[in-house]
Amino acid sequence: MTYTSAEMMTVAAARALSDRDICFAGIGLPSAACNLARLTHAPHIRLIYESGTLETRPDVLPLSIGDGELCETALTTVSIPEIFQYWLQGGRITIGFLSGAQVDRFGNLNTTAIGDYQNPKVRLPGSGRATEIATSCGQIFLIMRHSPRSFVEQLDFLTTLGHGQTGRERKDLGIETRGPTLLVTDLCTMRPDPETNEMAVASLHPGITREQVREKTGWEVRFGDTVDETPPPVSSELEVLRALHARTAQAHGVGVGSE
Amino acid sequence: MTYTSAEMMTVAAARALSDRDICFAGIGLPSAACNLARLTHAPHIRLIYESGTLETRPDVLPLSIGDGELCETALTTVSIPEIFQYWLQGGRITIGFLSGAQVDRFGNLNTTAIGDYQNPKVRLPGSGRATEIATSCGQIFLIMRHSPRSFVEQLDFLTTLGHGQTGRERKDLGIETRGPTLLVTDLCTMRPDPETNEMAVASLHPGITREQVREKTGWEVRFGDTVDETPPPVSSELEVLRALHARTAQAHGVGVGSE
Amino acid sequence: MEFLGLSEAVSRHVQDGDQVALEGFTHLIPFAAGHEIIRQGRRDLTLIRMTPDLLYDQMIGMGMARKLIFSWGGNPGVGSLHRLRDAVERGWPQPLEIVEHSHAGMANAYAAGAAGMPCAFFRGYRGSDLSKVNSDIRFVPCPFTGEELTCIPAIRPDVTIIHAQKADREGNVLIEGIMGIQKEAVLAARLAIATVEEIVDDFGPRSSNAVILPGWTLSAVSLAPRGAHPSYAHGYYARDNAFYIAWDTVSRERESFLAWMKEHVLHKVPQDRETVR
Amino acid sequence: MEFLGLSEAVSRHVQDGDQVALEGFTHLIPFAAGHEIIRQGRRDLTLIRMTPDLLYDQMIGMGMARKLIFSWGGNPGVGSLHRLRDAVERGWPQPLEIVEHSHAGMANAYAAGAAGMPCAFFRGYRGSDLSKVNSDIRFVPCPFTGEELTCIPAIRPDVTIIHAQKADREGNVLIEGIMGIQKEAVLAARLAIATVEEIVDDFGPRSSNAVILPGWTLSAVSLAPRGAHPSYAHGYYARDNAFYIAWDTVSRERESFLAWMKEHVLHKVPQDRETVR
Repeated sequence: MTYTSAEMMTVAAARALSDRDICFAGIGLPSAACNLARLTHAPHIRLIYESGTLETRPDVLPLSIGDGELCETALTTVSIPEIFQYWLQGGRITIGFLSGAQVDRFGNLNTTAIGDYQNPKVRLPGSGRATEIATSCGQIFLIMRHSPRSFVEQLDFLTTLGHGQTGRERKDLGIETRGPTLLVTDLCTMRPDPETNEMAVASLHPGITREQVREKTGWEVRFGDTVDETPPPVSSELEVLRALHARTAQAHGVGVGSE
Repeated sequence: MTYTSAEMMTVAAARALSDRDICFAGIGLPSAACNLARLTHAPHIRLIYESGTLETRPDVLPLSIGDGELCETALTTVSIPEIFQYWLQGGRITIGFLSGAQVDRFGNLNTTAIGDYQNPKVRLPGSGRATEIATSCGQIFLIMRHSPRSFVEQLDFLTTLGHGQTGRERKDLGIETRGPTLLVTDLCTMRPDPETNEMAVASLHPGITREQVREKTGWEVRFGDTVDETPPPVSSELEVLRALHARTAQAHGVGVGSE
Repeated sequence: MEFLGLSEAVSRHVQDGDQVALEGFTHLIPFAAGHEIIRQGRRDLTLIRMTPDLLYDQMIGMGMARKLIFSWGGNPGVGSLHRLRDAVERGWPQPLEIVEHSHAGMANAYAAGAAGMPCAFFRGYRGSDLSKVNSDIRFVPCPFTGEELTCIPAIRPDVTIIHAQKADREGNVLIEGIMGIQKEAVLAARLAIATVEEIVDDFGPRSSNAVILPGWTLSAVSLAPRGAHPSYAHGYYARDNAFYIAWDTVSRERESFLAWMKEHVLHKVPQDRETVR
Repeated sequence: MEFLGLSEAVSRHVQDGDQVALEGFTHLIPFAAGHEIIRQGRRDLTLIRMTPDLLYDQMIGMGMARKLIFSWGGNPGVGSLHRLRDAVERGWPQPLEIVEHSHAGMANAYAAGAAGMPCAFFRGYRGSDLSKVNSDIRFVPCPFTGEELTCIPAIRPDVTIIHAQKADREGNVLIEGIMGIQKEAVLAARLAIATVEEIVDDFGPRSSNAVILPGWTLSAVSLAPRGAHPSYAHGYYARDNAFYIAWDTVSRERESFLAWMKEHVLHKVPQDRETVR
């Protein structure tokens, strides 16, 4: 069964989620991955959105973080201060999904500006929920498409902490959560090196070569001691995911983009 | 129409409330006064209890601060942190009612202990809501029965700030609310002296003499330049108040005491 | 979260020496759970509660508490807590250390605990002697205005116990009416037990903003019908005001208190079901 | 609180140079009120909003804003806000000063404003460059643990505007569904306006813990049916996702943007009733 790179990314991220996880899901691919996991191997996974919806079970993917569908299918919906104070800062979320316009080798993210902050070439949306998700969630999963323009040697602006510019900054700042433990791209999956916390290739998606990853990475990318092939999506996963997207397109009259 | 001293106190306090007030009402006499005002000259007065009930309109007086009646007749009921953070500290309450085991000439209150704090002769309930009501409400109405043991020269413990031990402590502490502006007793009403903030007799209840007030006050009590007679309760007030107490006794199977 | 009989929930999750918060602001006070703690004879507890009332009067009188953290200790609408006073004034049955706050202080400290903060900042205790007898009350300047703000440590109980109306089959717990500080007390604690009036298949139609604690925020849920008596459960039974008044007499003397506890608590079967589903 | 037509509510309570917060987190965004502000040509506004989206893109593009305080500025699920970008990147139609936070920062700052605090304390911005470009972000030690906590000023708008489902005859306002930050934004403001889908005699049966703003916390209540479109009102109408997608094209060029605003906002009659009761 053939599949797209987006489907490969979504499936790879979904598989990394367990039935016990409590996820802070963003819109776009993370939502697709979380809900795919919920509809396949992790029926009890809890999905929380920053709009205040606790344990939501959307039948279709949200186009925005505050879609009515999220509230209507939630256990309950709380206020924005409560979500950030009691639920996120309270340390109850095991997994947070993030992405950005730029990522560096330590999983730090830029969602603020390309170029100089005061005179940006491109003004990006900004932090939103990301800055505190990165430090309060048990661990962080990153999902981004590989390209030299987004996988950069040096961020223009560090919006959201990964492992910091030294790879050890979390410990130095007294942050006890793990930070980025997985980076899923359209070419491979990456995991932090146990020693240095630099994100290293853990598996290559079927048909992808190390050379392709090197070309698309703005720093000298490292590979883990063992690099497996990412198990491709199986038909059961693809059927559930495609049905989810079909329901979504019908409900919104449009496809679902990402932040 | 004859009346009791408790009725005189309740009516005197109720008359001091306006239709525009937002009151933090305690149980006992303050509740009776607030609800009497609501059922007579101040139909739009808003009553808030620390249990979280906003704009409650109880048909009977609560025996406790969290009676179901308060919730069932409220506009809505919020959490305890919200009541103290957004509603009290937020500066939305115009009048707070307080009383204590001891009061001094500046309207400071003791509800903590008689005797030494570490080895108290009598351990009292403590602050409860009082300490922050005294500083956050627009003004404070005190209701207490006159006696030399409770109207004292020196508090054993200052639980709740009135005008402070100097009479000027509120300003020194940067507190912008007015503090005690009225003290209603079973003998008289007292108001702070414009200069010194010492509580001075403003009116004597019908049939009460200055001598009686002096005997029952533990400090050398001052009298205002003009001391009127407190207008006695009128029959319409007494009828409403007695009907309220009758409904209350029937509902609780008991009378209503006070904190 | 697991569904446990009340006696097992208590024996599993409440240990000697624990900091224990049994919350419920007049409404939904977890009496059944507190009585089970008494029957199991836990000792050296630090009892935390905004309004220690009859339940804590009973636990203190039975000698289970080493320390009390509170903000108002009385019998609401009636008068004194005689067992609390006997412990503080005469050290019977044992001395009781007290850490004393205001309601605003306790409310902010629980909220800070729920939010994972080490301390709470608010405007409190100004001009009060409380800060002279409680070293946990500090004042720090606002970095922007210079105003002195109050700071006290967050409350983080070892275990919080609450009573609520309903749990569903996933152990989610629904609270209606006066919700007090229970949500914060549960979220601030390391372990949490909820006793409920009933366990339902589904909460059914409800406000989209209903006050619900997800099952995964709790350690155990136990069925305890009338588990809040003599306080009340909105929608189930009313407050037993006569009991609160009668308690003034029962608790006034040590002998009458002990006799009452023996008959009505110690010799009583835990108010639970061995199997709850 | 008074019931006012929307145009009168805005002319009475929104002045040039004000700090204005129009809140609503995806749900209940007060578009009708924002469009009325545009029609009345207010200038030099400081716009405050966690998620400046299409409405603030329109107000910024029409040159009403001097400054923006925000935490996420995009078209949710679609992409950029082209008018916001044009103002920040090229100063069109005028330069826009920005003060940038995270969602957690804005949420805590509004809550602090509602609580009458001068500032908010939380755990935030750790390891982020945001504290290098926003001097309002300070770090202060916890007096008990020494941990560095984050402190930012409270948000206190001159006027907050929200949209809600219902008001009753006393001007009490009921919010259902995703309530976002609206309650805090109203309680933090000096003045507040609520536009509503409908005004009812009585809210009728409801949860005892329903999210309701008492009329006395508001300056004005205005009837504005579909006043949140193209966002949505839970129980009334769904989000117009097609509009959010179409906006990407409409707003991309200055000319197409101005033409659209002229036709759909400037030349439109205010969406209000002259008499609302």
